[in-house]
Formats: sequence, C-alpha cells, structure tokens
Amino acid sequence: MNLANFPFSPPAASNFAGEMDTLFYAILALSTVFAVVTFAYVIFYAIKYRAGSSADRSSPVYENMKLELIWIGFPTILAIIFFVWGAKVYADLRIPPKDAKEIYVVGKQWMWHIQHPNGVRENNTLHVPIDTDIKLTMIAQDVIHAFYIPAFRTQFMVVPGRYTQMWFRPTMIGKFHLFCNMYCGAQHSEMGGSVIVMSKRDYAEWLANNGSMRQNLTPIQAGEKLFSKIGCGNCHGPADLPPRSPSLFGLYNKTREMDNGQKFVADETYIRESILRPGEKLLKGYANTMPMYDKQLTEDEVMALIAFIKGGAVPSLPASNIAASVPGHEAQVNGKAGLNSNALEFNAEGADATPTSRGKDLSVGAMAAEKGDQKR
Amino acid sequence: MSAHGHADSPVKFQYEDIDQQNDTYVIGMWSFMVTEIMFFGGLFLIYTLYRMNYQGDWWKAHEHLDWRLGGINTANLLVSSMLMALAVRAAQLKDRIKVMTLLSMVVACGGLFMAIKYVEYSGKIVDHLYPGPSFTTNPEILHGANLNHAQLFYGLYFGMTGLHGVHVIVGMLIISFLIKFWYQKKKVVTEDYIPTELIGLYWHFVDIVWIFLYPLFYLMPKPFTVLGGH
Amino acid sequence: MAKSPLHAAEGHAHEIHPVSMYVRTALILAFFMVLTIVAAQVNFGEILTGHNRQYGYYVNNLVAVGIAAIKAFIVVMFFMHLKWASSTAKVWALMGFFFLPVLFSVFCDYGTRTHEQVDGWIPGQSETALPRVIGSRDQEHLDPRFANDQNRNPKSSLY
Amino acid sequence: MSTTVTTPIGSGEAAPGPRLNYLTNGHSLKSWLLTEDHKRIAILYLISVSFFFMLGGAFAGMIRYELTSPAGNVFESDAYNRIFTAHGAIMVFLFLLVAVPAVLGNFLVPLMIGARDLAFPRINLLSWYLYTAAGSLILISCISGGVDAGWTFYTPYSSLYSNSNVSLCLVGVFLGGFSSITTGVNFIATVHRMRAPGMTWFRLPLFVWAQYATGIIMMLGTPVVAITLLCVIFERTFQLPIFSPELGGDPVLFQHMFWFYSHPAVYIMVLPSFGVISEVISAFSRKRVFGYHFVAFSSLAIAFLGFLVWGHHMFVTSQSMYQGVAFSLVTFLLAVPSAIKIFNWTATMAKGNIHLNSPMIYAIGFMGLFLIGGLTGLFLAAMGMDVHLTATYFIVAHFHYVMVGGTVMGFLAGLHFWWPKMTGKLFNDNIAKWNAIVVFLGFNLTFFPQFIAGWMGMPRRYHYYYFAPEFQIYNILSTMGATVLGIGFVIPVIYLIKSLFTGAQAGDNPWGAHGLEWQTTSPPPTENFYYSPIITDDVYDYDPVAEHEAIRELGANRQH
Repeated sequence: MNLANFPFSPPAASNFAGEMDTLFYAILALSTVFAVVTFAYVIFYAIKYRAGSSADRSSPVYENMKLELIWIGFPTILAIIFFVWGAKVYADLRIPPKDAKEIYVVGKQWMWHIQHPNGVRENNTLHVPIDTDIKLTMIAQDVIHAFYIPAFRTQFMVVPGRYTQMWFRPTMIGKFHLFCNMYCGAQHSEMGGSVIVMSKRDYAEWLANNGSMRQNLTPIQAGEKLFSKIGCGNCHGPADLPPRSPSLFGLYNKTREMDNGQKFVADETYIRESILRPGEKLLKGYANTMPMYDKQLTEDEVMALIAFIKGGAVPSLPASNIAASVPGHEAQVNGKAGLNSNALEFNAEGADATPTSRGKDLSVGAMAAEKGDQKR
Repeated sequence: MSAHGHADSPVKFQYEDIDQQNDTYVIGMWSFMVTEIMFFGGLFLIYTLYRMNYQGDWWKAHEHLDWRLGGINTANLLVSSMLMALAVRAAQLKDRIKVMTLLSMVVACGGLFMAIKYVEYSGKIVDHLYPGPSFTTNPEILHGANLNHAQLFYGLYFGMTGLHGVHVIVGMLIISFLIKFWYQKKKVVTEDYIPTELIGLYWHFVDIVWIFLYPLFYLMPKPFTVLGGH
Repeated sequence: MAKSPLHAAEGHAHEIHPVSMYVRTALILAFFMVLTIVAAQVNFGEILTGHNRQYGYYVNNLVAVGIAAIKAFIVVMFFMHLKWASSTAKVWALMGFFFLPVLFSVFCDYGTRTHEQVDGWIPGQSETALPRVIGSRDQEHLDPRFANDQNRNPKSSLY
Repeated sequence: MSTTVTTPIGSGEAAPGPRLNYLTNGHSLKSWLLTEDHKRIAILYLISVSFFFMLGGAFAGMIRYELTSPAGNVFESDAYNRIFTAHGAIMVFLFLLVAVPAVLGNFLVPLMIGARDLAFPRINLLSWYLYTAAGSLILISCISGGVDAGWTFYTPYSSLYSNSNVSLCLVGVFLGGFSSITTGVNFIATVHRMRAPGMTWFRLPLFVWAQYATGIIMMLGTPVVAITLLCVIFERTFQLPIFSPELGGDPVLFQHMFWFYSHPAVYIMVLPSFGVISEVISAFSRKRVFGYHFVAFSSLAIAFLGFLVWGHHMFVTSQSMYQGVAFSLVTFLLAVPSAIKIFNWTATMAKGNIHLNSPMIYAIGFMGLFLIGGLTGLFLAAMGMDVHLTATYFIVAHFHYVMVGGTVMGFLAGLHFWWPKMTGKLFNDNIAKWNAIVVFLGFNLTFFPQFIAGWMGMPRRYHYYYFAPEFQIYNILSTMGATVLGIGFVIPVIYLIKSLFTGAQAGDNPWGAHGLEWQTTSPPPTENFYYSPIITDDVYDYDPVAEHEAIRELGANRQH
C-alpha cells in the first residue's frame, strides 16, 4: 500500500511540530513498553499457572513492600519527568513572542472571519507567510469555538466575551486543514477551511493584490471610519476635556487611574470594556456621560476601533482614502459575501453585522439563513 | 431468625439493635447534608466570582434589599432552631405534648419566614427586578448600578434565597408530618427520638444556609470602588 | 441479640442536655447576629487609610463570613449535637467543609489569569514566565523587575 | 478452608432445603415494583440498565454507519448532532454511572459484608425510581425532537443557542444525579455501620472498598453538577445568562463546575469495575490479592485525587496556565494508583491456579484495554500534547478505552462471575469465553484506529469530513470493529437469558470462590443469610499450593 494514501501522521508544518512529535513518540514508546510488558506478563502467567499445569507454585508471595515501593516510585518519577516536559511545551505554545505579527480572528456560527494587519479580510481561509511568528487574537461572537490547525499542532478555544491568543511559526509551504474543534451547533463540522502557508514574497504579493483588488481598509482605517461615523471624535479630541471626555491619543498601554484609585493598563480588554460599558471603570476626574455601545457594535467593529485606538487614535487619513467597498471573492466559499469591507458599512441588517446582542431569535435567524447558503 | 421485622418495632429488620440503627441514621443524615453543602456550595462559588468581578454594581444593586426584613428573618430562624433543638430534647424525654407544641411553633416560624419572603419578593416583582427579558431598565431603582450586573445579582438573589425557601417549605412539610406522627402516637417516633433528631438536623442545616445568605446578600460592605467616588 | 463490640455506639449521642444549654447557645447566636449587623455598618475601607484602603472591603467581607462561620460552627456543635456524635459522623460533617475549598480552588484560576500574557518571555526559558504578584494590577512598585517596562501588557482587566 | 465461621441459630448441620429465595419470595408485579430488597432492586436496575445500554449502542451504531462516508450517508447534520448527544447522554448518565454500582454494588455490598440489607432500603428503592424518571425524561427528550448540545452541555450553546429539548434532558440528568447521591449515601452508611461482627475494615473485600470510594465521589461531586445544570435550566427558562458573557458571566466557569463533577464521575464509572476485577482475578487465580492494602488505599487515593484534576479538560479554554500546570501534575500523579492496581493484579496471578473461565477472560481483557486506556491518558495529561490532541478522536478513543474497556468489561466480568449467585443458574461458559475474546478484538478494532485518526487531527463530533478524506480509512476500520463489538454485546444477552430457562442449577459456590457472598445459597434468601455470619478470617483465604496438590491428586481440573 502506498503510504501517501494511508497516512498515520499529520504534516509537521510549524515550529511546534518538532518538539510535539518528539514528546508524542517518547510517550508512545514508554506506553508501548509498559503496556506490552505488563500484558505479556498477564498472558504469560495465565498460561504458565493455568490450573493443572505443573509450574512451581511453592512459597507464594502476598505482600512485598519493596516491590510495591518500586512500582509506586518508578512510575511517579516517570510521571514527573513527562509532566515537566509537557508543561514546557505548553508554555511555549501559550506565550507568544513579543514581536509576533498579529492577525485578528472572529469566530461565529459557522465561519471564521480573519483580518490581516493591513486590512485584508478573508473567511475560513488563513494565509500566512512562512517562518514568521504569527499571533492570533481571537474572540467569538456567539458560542465557544476552537481554532485548530493539526499540521501546526496547536489549537485554542475562541470564547465569547474575552480575547484569547495563540501563536505559531509556520515552517512548511502548503495548504493545511483548519478546523473548528469545539462543538458549536448544526454545521460544526463544516466550520473550517484551510491554512495556506506561502513564501514571504508570495504573501506580500497576495496581501498587496487582495488589498488593491478589493480596496480593503486596514483595521486602523476601518476603525477610523467607524470612529468618525458614530461620532466618537465629537468628544474624544486631541486634548483631555475633563469632566467630559479624555483624549484617546496614545492611550494604548498607558496606565489609567480610576476615580476610586484603582489603576488599569489600557489594553485591548480594557478598551473593549470602555467602549461597550463605559460606566464600568470611570477615569479619575471624569463623569459617566458616554453612551454604552453594548449590543450595538459587532465584534469586528470593536476590533477595528481598538486597532484605531492602538494606532494612536490620531485621525490621519484624508477622506478620499476611505473608498467604497467592493463585494469580496469569498462568495465562492460559502455562497455569500463574508466579512469583507462592506461589513464595515455598519448597517445592522447585513448578515455579518449581527450585533453582539445574541437573543435567541437572532441566532435562529442567522442559523436559518446560513443553513440555506451552506447546503452542500 | 431473631426478633426482627415486627411491624411496630422501631428497629428495622436489617439492623441488630436500636443503637446500630440510630448510628447509621445519623451517619446517613450527615452524609446527606454533605451533599447539601456541596449543592449550595456551587451557588456560593458563582456568587463569589461575580461578586468579586462586579463589586460596585452589586453593592449598588444590594441597596434595594431591606436588611431589616432579612434581620427579622435571621432572628426568626434562630429562634426556630432553638425551638427545634428543644423539641428534640422533649422527644428524648418522650414528652409528647411538649414535642407537638414546640414543633408547631417551629412550623409557625417557618411560616413567618415565608411570609416575610413573600413581602420581599412581591416588592421586587413589582419593580421588575426578577431576571429575564422584562428586567427593569430603570437604573434609579438600582441606585445607578449597571443593569446587566444588577440582573446577575438579582438572578443569584432569587436563585439562592429561592432554593433556600424551597428547603424551608420542604422542612415545614416534613415537620408537619412529624407532628402528625406524634399526634397519632406512631411508635416510629415515640419509641425513639432519632427521627425527630434527623429532621432537626435538616432544619438546623437550613438555618445555617441562611446564616451565610444574610450577610452575603443583605449586609454587603461598601466596596472600595464605590467609596472612592464620593 | 448480643451486641457486638463493633456496633457499640461511639460517644454519648443519647445524652439529654439541659434546656439552659440550648438557651445559652441561642443567646450566643443572637449576640453574633447583632455583631454581624454592627460590623456591616462599620466600614473598614474608611477606617484604613492610604494604600491599605482598598483592603477594607476584604476585611469587611472576611469579618462577615467569619462571623457566619462561627455561628454555623456553634449550630453544628450544639444544636446538631455533633459535639457528642460518633467520630464517623464528625468526619462526614467535616468532609463537606473540606471539599468546599477544593471547589473554591477555581479561584486560583481566576486569580492568575491576569498574568497569562507575560511580556519578556523568551520561549525555552521558563524562568522568564514566572507569575507576578497575584491579584495586583499596578505592579510597578511591587516588582522592581517591571518598573520601567512601558510595553508591559498584562492581559485582561476583566478577570 | 472457609472464610467465615457461621454461628448457627438453629441447627448448623441442616441443609437449607427448599426455602424461599429472594426471587421466589413473591411473584406479583407489586412485589417487584415496591420491593425494598436490595437484590430485587439490583435486578430492576439490571433490566433498566441493559435496556439503556442497548439503546445507547443503537445510537452508536448509527454514528459509526454515518461516518463510513466522508460526506455522510443518511443523516442531516442536525440529526447527527442529536444522535451523538443521545448516545453520550444515555451511555454516560444512564449506563456507565449506574451499571456497576447500582447493579452489582446493590446486590453484593450487603452480601459481602454480611448484612441483611443496605442501611436505607426504602431510599434505595427511591433511587431506582429517580433513575427511572431520569431515564424516561432523557429518553423522551432525545427521541421527541432530540437534544443537540452534546452530553457536556457547554454554555452558551446549551443555554442560549440550542433550540432542542435541552431543559427536559437536564431535568433528567438532575434527577439521575439524585439517584446517584442516594445510592452513595446508602453505601457509605452501610459500609460504616452494617458490617457483620468480625468484618473489620481490612477484611472487607476490595469490591466493597471500591464501592465505598465510589460512594464518596457520588456524594461530594454529584451535587455540584446538579446545581450547575440547574443554573443552565434557569438560564434557559428565565433568559438569565449566568454562564454566558452577555451580562458579564463567564462561560469557562460552567466548564470548571461541570468538570469538577464530571472528571470524578469517570472514577464513579471505573472504580467499581476495579473492585470487580480484584474479586475476579483473585477468585480465578485461587490466590489472595497481592498487596491488599495498596489496592484498597489506591481506591481511596483515586477518589481523593480525582477531585483535583478537573482542569485537565480545560487546557485550551483560556484557563490560567499556572492552574493548568497544577492540574497536569496531579493528573500525572493520579496515574500512579491506577498503575498500582494493574501491577498488583498481575502479581496476584503469579503462582496461582488460574482457571480460565469466562469472567477471568473478561478480566484479562479488561487489563489489556485499561492499560491502553490509562496509558493514552498520559498523552492527554502532558499539557503540550493535550493542546494538539484535545477534542479530537484521540480523546474519543481514550475515554472509550477507559469507559467501555474499563467499565463495560468490568461489568461483564462481574455479571458473569455473579450470575450464578444472582439467578442460581449456570450459563454456557464456553460460548461466554469465546464471546469475551470477540468483544476484546472487536473493541480494539473499533477504537484503536480512532487513536490514529485523532493524532492526525480528526475533530470529534464531526459529521462530515469530505474535506479531509485521509480520515476515511480509519473510520471504515472503526465501523468494521463496531459491527463485531455489537455482535459481542448481543450474544451475552442471548446466552444469559437462555440460562434462566435451560441452565443447570448452580449450587452455592460454582466457581469455588471465597467471598462471604458465596457462603449463602444461590439465589440468596431475602435475609441474605440463614445464619448471622461472624467473620474470623481474611476474605481472600485461598491456598493455591494446597489446591494445586489437590488437583494433581485428582488428576483433573476441578472445573471439568
């Protein structure tokens, strides 16, 4: 049989694959030895000491402290060794390097929205350059999903309400499976697609082509557009205006003091909370005058706003750069335009602009609509 | 066979003697109460986590609760616990009239507790403070608390005090049956005080749950986050 | 039937206690009830000053839960006769109070989640990912290692 | 060579004669449905548990049939989701958690400790009724409309998104939990206070130790999941999202509370089977269990440590990585008590007189399967490895090796071992032996390919995999195995039922085993013993050397 048609190991396409496979085969070897030796003993005894056999049964042993201690101690030591090894691999998997390239992922029933730093968006397909640290910042819009790439040996859950992160460095050019690995409803098994690892040059070209073709906005541009559309700039200007509105210029990663003396670092989660529920943490010296945007913005929109604020929140683009959107080519993926730039027109009727409020009727509607589209 | 299984003997056929049976009953009851502790423990866990996360809003939301009504109920349950303990003592002394009197007073205390709960709940329901889609949208009622977090607070308030209330009602029903048995001079209860003791254990457990619920819901300290704002 | 030593009751579960014992217990409980109401009116957050101020809230809560625990202990011991019960019953009564903290160890998770994203971590060097002080978000003055790290990004202010 | 000295109350010499046993003591339906006899309740449980096992197996068959083709054969995705949920919910809540404790435990714990009944017979009956109510509700919810949340009921999908009968199913699980609690309380009170004179803690059979440890888990864990599921019902009814982020709740908290019970629940499933295996191995090797104290205490260690490992289900759910490290360490340590058991059983066989009857074959099969199931747990306990393998078919294969290979094999071993005691009839041991081998092979063929599929990254609960046709070969192998396994589960039903009508009389002790339960008649009388037993010696008082001599002198195997 041709082994290519009968594979027993997934492709090893990321920096984790090496250490993970070593760990896997080490545990496999250990388990095999344990299982085979123990079971061989069982079978051997069952045959040797079967009733009526002439095997020597003199002086049977019923308790042997030394033996017990050996088979308590030996597995304990092995267990601790493998624990340390597994924990080390896990720490590598969980903690991204500082300068990793950040890609945003939004999971919803039943598709993945992916947005690259320069604004190129895609659905259910993730294009990444080889040999580059990629950090995915992920959030779910409805239920829990999991972003799983077997060839990269990594996955992480995508939870509604908070950001999770995972990272990897692809090491092999090719097309690999992308799965949703947390049961999420009717079309769970089809919520996936592929990860396409390209050479750095191809990736740059792909980004540029997609960008020019579709005139997508970068997250910062999209955020800026939204910023002016919903009128954030009316209050949040270049200067602090207590007690009404603090300036957002260069807000990201600053330490902010609340009116009760608590201090928070203005990270993504802080900014997200401040947009959605501004009364939650009041900045020292400011009144609670800002309206809540909870249930009014999609997660993509919040991400765009955060990107804009992370970028300094300084309006920089001339208005002409914000071009009208063109329907994206993801139509072929699932029969309708996904989260391309027209999602950022922020009309609430758009299928992709489902607000973060997730009443039952809404989800049913979305379910029915997508079911019709995604029929095989 | 020995003298087991007589219909009117308090010793069940699987036991050797009354001591063994009583011991087993007490151990069974305590292990049942361990499950009750874990049962309420799950709710206390949820409560603690969200209380830590939303200190300020929960404090503001709790301002709507009346600590005096809760205090009356605490005292009420305390008295009923003492009466229950005295009823068990009377059962030990086989003083039938006293047992029935004391148990009736315990049921009356339970009734008073539920009546006060009724007053509290109906006030909340008028204000649309029960969780769900029709939860109030008026932040004035909640002293300016975030409505989402206040809804979580009231969800747990109704969940935990409601579950406790269910236990109180169940306890009242059981005690009523106990009074009936004493009234009918059933040997199960008159010959041996342990059935009364077991029901007493249950009633004290219900009291203990309230001992924790009262400070957690009615007597919240003002959190630091709210303090700083004034 | 002969009573075997195995079935002998442990302790003196059947002792009859005087009424005064129950009344005294109830009075002590009433005292603690008043105490818990009084303690709730005292705001330790306002009494404590400066940097310790934020701990007042926790002091208040600890006092409230502590008094409740004492009350529960008194009820268990005297009203529920655990003091005179068999040691097996004692062990079972303790079991719940032992496993409840096991359940509450969930908070080890919520307490350390803040530090998931540790900057300065170098893959392969585990010592760079040591947890910082749990539960404190303004760590500059607590941990000199991070005093000047402006790019520090402790994830999540929610949990 | 008797385990016990019985003190006859009447004449010790007189044979029991045609006295009533628990089966013949009353024939009306009422005498069964309102019985307080632990043995009759065990039979009631046996019937209902077998029914649900067959039903769950039928759902499993549908799953396997559907997965032979990458694009699905017959069902729509919605239907498929309902089928795997039904399979999981029925198997976990109505079979695995109940089978060994409620059937074998109920029947044997009083017999083994020399008691006339469990401590609270009426509560025992109540437990069966709660179970029946739970079973009916889960069955109704799975059949009329179905439940599509998966047996783990993860929020917010189960609470706010699923449009199926989740609430009804959860009420069923809730009632089933109370059935489990009442069983646990009963076992604990019984073991503490109902032991016969002389039955000290260290003379208890290991089966009783295992049931005791199981009772602890049932009591401490079940209420937590009960309240958690009650909260989900609350969420669905009042639209109050306690476990979803809409109002600031935390979906991960649900997983914490769910697994706080559901991981120890795995030990509710396998610990009683461990007990069965200890009994069977010792009885058929005619040898005292090697390292009795270690095996007994390893049960308690598993029960205790089992409560400290729930977070290993959540390594990729954004749980704090520091807590994850602690969970991983305890999980690895938990492998040790399981290893102790396996090693001690192996050592028990050394220098014994091994009779390869069907219960022994099942027990050997159990050891083979549980070894694989336990050792693959190491892959999943290693945190880094778990990131790749979690929620794939590797997990599916792992827990089937533990649950089917552990619980079901243990249950079958115990059922065959004590069938003569329960019914008084002998079944065809030759067919049973071969069937044990069929089950072992069929099981491996079903689930071993799933390890490879999982390692290659096939996610669980997938209906389609047309985009990854490389998984097909493993699914086809697995379905082939499932067919064999299905046959292996049907055959025992036939020969066991046949034995009721045509089987030979078993006699008190057909296997020559030495437990207290074998000292009474088969089937036992309602009071369990005609005499009050007083125990003066160890439970496993076998003498392999003497027996070997005896066999040699007879020149024939005792069993033939």
